Amino acid sequence: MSADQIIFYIFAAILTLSALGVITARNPVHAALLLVLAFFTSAALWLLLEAEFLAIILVLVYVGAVMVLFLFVVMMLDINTVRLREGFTRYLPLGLLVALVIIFEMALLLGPQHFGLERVPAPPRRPADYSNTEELGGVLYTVYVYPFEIAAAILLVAIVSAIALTLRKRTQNTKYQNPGEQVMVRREDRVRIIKMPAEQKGRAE
Amino acid sequence: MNAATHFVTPDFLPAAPELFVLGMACLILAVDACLGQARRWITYTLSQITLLGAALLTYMLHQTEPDLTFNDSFIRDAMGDVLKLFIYLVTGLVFIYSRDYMKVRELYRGEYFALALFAVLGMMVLVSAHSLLTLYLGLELLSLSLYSMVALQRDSAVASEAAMKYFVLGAIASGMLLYGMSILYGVSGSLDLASISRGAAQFTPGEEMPAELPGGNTLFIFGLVFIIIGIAFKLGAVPFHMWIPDVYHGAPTAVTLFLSSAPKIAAFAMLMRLLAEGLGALHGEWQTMLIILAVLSMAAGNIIAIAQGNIKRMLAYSTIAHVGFLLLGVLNGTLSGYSAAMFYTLVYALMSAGGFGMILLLSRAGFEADRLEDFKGLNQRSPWYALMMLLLMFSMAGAPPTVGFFAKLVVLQATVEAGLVWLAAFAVLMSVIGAYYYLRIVKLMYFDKSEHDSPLVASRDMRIALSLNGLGVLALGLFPGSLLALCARVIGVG
Amino acid sequence: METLALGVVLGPLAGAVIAGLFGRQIGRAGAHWVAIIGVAASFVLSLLVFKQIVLDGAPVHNASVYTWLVSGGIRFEIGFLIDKLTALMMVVVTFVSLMVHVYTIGYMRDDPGYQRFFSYIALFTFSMLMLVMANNFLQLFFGWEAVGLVSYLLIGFWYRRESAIYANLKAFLVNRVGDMGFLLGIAAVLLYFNTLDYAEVFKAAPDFARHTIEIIPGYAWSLMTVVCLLLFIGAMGKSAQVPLHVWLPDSMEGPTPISALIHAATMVTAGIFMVARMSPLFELSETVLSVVMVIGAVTALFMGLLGVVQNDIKRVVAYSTLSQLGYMTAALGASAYAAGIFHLMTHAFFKALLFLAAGSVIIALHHEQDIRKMGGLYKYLPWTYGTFLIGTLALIGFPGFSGFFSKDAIIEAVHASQLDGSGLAYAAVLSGVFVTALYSFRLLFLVFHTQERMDARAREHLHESPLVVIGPLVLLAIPSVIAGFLYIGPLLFNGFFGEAIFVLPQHDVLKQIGEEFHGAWWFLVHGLTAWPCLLAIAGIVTAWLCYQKYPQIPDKVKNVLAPLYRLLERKYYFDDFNDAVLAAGSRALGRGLWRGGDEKVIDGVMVNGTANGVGWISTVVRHIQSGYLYHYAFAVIIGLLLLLGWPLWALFGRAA
Amino acid sequence: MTPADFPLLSLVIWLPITGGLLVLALSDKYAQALRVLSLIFALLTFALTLPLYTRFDTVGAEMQFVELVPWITTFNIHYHLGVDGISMPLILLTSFSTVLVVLAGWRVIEYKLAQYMAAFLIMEGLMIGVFAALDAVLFYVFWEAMLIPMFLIIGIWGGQRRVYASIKFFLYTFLGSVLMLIAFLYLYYRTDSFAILDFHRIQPFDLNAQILVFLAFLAAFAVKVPMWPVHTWLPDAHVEAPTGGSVILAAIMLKMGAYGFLRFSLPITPDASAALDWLMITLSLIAVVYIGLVALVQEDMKKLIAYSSISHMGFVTLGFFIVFDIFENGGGLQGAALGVEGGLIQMLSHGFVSGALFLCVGVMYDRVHSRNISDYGGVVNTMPVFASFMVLFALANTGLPGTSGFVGEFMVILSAIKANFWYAALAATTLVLGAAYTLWLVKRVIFGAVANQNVAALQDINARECMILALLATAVLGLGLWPKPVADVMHPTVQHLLEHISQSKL
Amino acid sequence: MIALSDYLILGAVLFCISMAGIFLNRKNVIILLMAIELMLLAVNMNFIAFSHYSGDITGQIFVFFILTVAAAESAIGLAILVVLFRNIRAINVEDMDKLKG
Repeated sequence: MSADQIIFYIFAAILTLSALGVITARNPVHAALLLVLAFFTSAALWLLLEAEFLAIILVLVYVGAVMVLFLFVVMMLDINTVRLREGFTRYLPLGLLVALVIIFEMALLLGPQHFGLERVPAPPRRPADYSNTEELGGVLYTVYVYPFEIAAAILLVAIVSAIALTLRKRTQNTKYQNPGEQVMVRREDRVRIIKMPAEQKGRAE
Repeated sequence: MNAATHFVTPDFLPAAPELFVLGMACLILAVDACLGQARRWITYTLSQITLLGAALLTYMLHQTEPDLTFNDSFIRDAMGDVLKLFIYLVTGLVFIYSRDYMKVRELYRGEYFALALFAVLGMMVLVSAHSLLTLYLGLELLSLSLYSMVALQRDSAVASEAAMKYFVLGAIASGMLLYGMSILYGVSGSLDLASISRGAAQFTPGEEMPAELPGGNTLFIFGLVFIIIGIAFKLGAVPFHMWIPDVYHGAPTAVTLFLSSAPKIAAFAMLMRLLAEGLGALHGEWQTMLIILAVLSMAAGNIIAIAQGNIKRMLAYSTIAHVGFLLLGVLNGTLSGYSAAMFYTLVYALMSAGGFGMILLLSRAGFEADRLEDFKGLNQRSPWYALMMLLLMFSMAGAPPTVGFFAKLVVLQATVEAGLVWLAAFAVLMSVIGAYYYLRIVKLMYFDKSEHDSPLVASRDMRIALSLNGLGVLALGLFPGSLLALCARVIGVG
Repeated sequence: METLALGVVLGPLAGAVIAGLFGRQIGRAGAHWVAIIGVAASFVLSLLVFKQIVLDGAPVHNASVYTWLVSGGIRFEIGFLIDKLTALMMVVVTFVSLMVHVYTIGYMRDDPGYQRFFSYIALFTFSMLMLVMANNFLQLFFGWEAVGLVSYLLIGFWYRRESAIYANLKAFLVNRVGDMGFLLGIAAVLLYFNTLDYAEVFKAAPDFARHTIEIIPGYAWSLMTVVCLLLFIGAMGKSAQVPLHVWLPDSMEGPTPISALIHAATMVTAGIFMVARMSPLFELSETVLSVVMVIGAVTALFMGLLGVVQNDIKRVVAYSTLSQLGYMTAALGASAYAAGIFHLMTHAFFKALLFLAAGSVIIALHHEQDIRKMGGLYKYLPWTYGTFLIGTLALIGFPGFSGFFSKDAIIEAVHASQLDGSGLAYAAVLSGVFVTALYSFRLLFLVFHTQERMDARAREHLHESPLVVIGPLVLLAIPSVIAGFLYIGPLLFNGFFGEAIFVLPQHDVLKQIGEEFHGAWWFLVHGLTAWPCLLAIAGIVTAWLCYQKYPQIPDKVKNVLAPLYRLLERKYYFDDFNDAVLAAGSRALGRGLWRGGDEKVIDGVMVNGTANGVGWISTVVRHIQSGYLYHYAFAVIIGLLLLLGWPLWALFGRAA
Repeated sequence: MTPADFPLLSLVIWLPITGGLLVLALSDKYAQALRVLSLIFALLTFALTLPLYTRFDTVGAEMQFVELVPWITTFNIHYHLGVDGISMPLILLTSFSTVLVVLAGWRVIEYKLAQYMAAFLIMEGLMIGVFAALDAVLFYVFWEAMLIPMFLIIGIWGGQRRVYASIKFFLYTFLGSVLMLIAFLYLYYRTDSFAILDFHRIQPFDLNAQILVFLAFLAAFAVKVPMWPVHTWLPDAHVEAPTGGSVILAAIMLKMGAYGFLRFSLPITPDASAALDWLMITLSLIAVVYIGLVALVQEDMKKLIAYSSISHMGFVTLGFFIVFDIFENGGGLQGAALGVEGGLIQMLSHGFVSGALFLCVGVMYDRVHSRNISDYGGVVNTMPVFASFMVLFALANTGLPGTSGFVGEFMVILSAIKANFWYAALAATTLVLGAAYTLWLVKRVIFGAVANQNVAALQDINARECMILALLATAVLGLGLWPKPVADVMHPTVQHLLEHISQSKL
Repeated sequence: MIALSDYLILGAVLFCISMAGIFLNRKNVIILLMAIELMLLAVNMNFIAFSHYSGDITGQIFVFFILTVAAAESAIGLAILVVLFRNIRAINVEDMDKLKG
């Protein structure tokens, strides 16, 4: 059992468990954090696969941006987490069954008899001076310029729609200052002298 | 090893329409930002100009033999051009129909047009995708725009619910599609459709494993399953149809109109690119799956539609049924079958645009004409539009002399040619069930007295477009030859 | 000849059309003149034809007028066959018809439907002539149905009367039952002879004598028996033989001239004529001949019995008609076709006479027909009485009168016949004579003698009928007396009909009779001592005793033989059976098939059942669309499993 | 006269349709103009169909007045028209009935008059198209398109249960025809052509396939004829439809099913027809007897006539499908021809008679607004002229010699006995049953004393109605007294057809 | 040495977990979104594994784009979520049942 195998299995285990945690978590915040953990571990696994750039991206973009966004939303919409688990257990057996069946089917197809080492030998290690980032960058802006453009469009759409959906012009229940009026104000607008009889004691209460 | 060193600048010309639409969409965003509600018509006009310009470009670039560019990740071929032209056409109709409706609902905003144009761009990318990557990106561009368009009516609970459901299910579907793509990539070692089909060509049923492809045979089928799920979801084939009724029902009718028409053309293109071009060699494998989907779709769509009281929902189920028919054309796996399916798709897009257009015509400020009863006595209120709706409904039911009949005819012909007479018989029986609920609308329009006989108010261009739409359904029914020939030509029959 | 024949038929047709379509314009007088001229012309022409054919012995005329239809290689023609039989029938028909036309002027004087009536009877004359002059089965059927139609229209002439429109419907339907058989018979003829032309069929007939047909697989029947039976069913309908006789008594709802013309003299004898016409076929099947004879005899006796208990003057005459038709039929069965035709002719005269006389009585009593309200009329209506008496005597076959010769000939023929059932038939026809005499004289006494039972108001209006009524009576009375004496010789025994009627030698009873026949006088004298004559006398005496002398006897008899009396009164329960079983039954069946079959099973279960089923399924299935995202997701997963099954099968199933 | 290559058929198809569209464009305000215009178009069409008969060549059996233009090249579909001795008389019947229908709706229809007239004119064109089409797809297009106006006619101008009736009508017929469409597609798959005459030439054609195709056709045609047990749409449709609709339904639409049997079922699948003729004969006889009994107990005049139509159409199908038994029994082509031509003449006659009877009911309905027999009685007292017409048509309905009703039944019975005595015997029961239900109707409606004040208040028919009925009466009597000219037209075609189907395709 | 199959099975497991999550989760839409992220993660795992073992960079490119799109996707998803929350004051899956039948 070589070192990286051990590493793989450890990380794989953590990844699986955290994934399970995500879908079973009582509290969405926990779920989000577990998802972060899952991303970290898979980033580690990708490093094993010599995909350094993507591993970094995963951490930076996902953990740094997306998950923060998730947490932000979770916090913003304060959801009562009391009745979060109802019905979960009732459907758990069915869910597990289905999941296991599918896993079994997939494992049958993806298992070692197709993709074992003897069929697909592990590629040799890259030389030390190999830069995954450089290689990606090299093709990204040349060969994949067209997909890149589309990706840009997609992000634009995301921005536009995010704004279009969430931005609300606060018209009715928000107050703005109007300096002009403040300057033009006169005494009568502010104070009115009224005569009223002196109060008897004990009236105030 | 480094592709950058021997890199040649790709030929951008074939993608000119895409680039034009992209540019215009950005322009519209910018312009619209500094327009008041009063001058929103500028946005509208610009959008129409965009479509027009794209159409011109597509037409000018049109030629029979395909161009590949961007390292073969982009293809411009005859089928793609025709599909794109129809996408422009239908979207143009959508803009015309939805304008009045949006105005009275404070939805008449730049985002609507911008997002719609981005969706169009996504469709175009999808249509002319020649690698899994571009295909995926096009699909996402389309879907994301649609998700947010559905939610555009921010104060509507049902709209946002619909958007949420659409989003979640759509995400699942694209996840499945991606998974399938990853498998395909794994077994064929490439994202390029051409090389994938080369890999699939070595596919040999019977013996389990060709030499050079790890996992070979079965892995191809394995990936195929997920790919088909992705396609089926986009088309809305049972059992991946669940989003359609809710989304069509919940979304603002103008958006439903858009959802139900143009994207179906794109979905057909996706089907063609993946199944016909990419995995055509696996035809024997996916035929069975498509049969399952087709049978389920036709049955569920037609039967459930009967019970609907909301016409948007009813048309949603009828969409599902139509998808079943569309698949009939494809599953033969022959060029004539593909062209039949293409014809069906284009015709369906037109009919559906017209159908929802009628709902928009009947809707007024604060009143959604989406209950069946709202069509009562239309013949008294406006015989002309009653006639248009009649044509559309009979066309959807597949009754001559409307074009809907020929659409059904050609796909059934493909089915019979495939030796699946039983399937054809099943299909027509289902279409009889379907005829019932289309008839019900005609019955409401012609046989019943109207509840509110306020005259129909609509802008002139809408009236003209709608009439042309209805008459077109009839005219195409009388002379379907040219369109059929066109489909046959671009698919490359004969 | 051609033109002559055409003239004969077209005369009445023209009259009918003009009187029918332009009745309003030409008025009443116009109508009856048109009709009468038409019929008179055709009578004269018929006489000419008769002279040429019979007296000058011109060749038989057989030619087609026009081709009705050519199909399946068969030419369906409309044409005339005029031989002696036809000529005789033409004369009889046109003569009686003419009489009736004239008589009608008086009888229908103040009826609103005057023109309509004339158009009808003229039309009837036309149809009857088409029938008798036909030279092929098709045209025969044409006339056959046409006379049926006119009788339908005329029975229902007074369409306001419920009883009348009931009677005409009944008459039409019963006739249709007969026609069904008739049509099938024609079809059978066509099937084997591949032509409908008399001449060709008769020529080919002997070749088929031995031919058999399997209607029910495994049972070979003689073709001729089948064909003739079917044809005879038709005859039974038209000529009101048991059990298809039920329509005739009811048909008396029609105006009396109709009863005389159609339901006594001519139409009802169409069956007799047809069988005689078809003699070349009937001769080939002894079975059918026996059937015909027995049915005829039965009708003759039992319908006569019914006459005894009737109280409506016309119905009594009607039942006598039935019984006389029975005699004719019996004669046919005995192969004594000539005798049948002979009796047909004499009967036409005296029965028409009787009806018209009865009609005259009815006029005098202002359309009162119940004999219990009559009596002692002879002093008011002398002419009518005289003619009626003549008719009655002729009817009962009183020696010397026409009926005597024809009926005795028939009885002799039946007696001489060797066929199965001839004994039974002989007994029946013989006893029939007594019965005939009984009811005829019962009628005579009750109407003209006995004390007057009509009410006072009716009495003072009593007076003899006008000339247009009396004239025909007299003109009909003459042949009623002498026709028999004159024609028995030539008609029966001198081979008058020649090749028109074909009789196998072994059947030729008339030939046997003819051997000891030495002229009419001899026949008359010989007849005086024969059974029939004595029975007739006996009948008269009985009638005199029961109704003139001791009127209380009948009631006694009635009480003694109550069941028998009821049986007669209910007319052997034929009508009750038809109404309760056939009519009601078919209606019930129809209603059952409609409500049960059409509405419940086909519509309820199959059609709407399916529709509702689909609707129900849809309302149920739509709940799959639960609205919950996780169900949708689950559907996707199910779909995934569904499709994933496929590659697994590819992996293992294919390998295995 | 028209030159040989003149597109006469196209003209008579498209002229009324154009007329219909023109009328549709006209507003209901100009009611009188509408009526006149419609009448002009109907008459013009009728006039133009006459040359079809006068210039018809009765020698050859091949199609005449043929027009052949490519329509949909990708599927080798042509705009292919032509008539033979079978279809030509039916076309005349169509144009003739349309004239009557337009006249019949003259004063009666007020609501949406334009749409009413347009519907009938358009339908006329489509129906003529059905009879003239020689290309399966073209045929199908006309066949189906025709349902739409009929659906609207029943639904818009119909009676109380019109919605049920119209939808039932549409779905019933639609269900039948779609299966026929499958058959077409299969045959196209066999021949690579949609030309009906090419279908006829499929050789060899194994029995199972033939039977399936035959059943598919049966589904379409049996519903249209209609044959038991798929007849239940007809009574509803007839009862609810306005008079004109009933007339067209009875006079022409029912004929299309029978026409289909001759044009498709028999020649394309002769062996299947021979194998299944027992079924067809049984159904036909059931129609004659069962339906006859059902008609006996109807309380609604239109329903009664509707059922009698079914019963009479039973004769048509009987006449068509006894041919094989006749072949077996050595009756030969000649014997079979009698039955087929009998069926054809029965079709024409039924077109006139049932049409006339429905018009008569319409005449009464317009005055009393009831179709129940019980609401009538003694109509003759107040409407003598009408009554005489009604009685005439009733008698024609009972198949009285001298009227058209007799000819067909007579011929069919004569040839049925060639097949089997009992076929003829059962068919002949119609003499009694037909007379029973028809004349009982007459007795209850026409004869008798005046039943109620409605009847007492009746006005006799006016000149227009009288003209309509007189036209029909002449047709009925003419065909009854001298059917030869009509039958002669059919001989060559029928002969050719029978020769064709007497050869096995196995 | 780690076999390709190990990575693939890991991906499969993740994939199934995410699907199970979507199916099991009846309360919180946010967790649905997270499950979708998991699904994409599984896919990415596959791509990278394949690309590594076939020594072909394209897979990684694809992953790069998937990540981009996923980011955009979650942004839109959350935006819709916010809109939904504003409308129905809840993000429980079971409260999204206005549209059904």
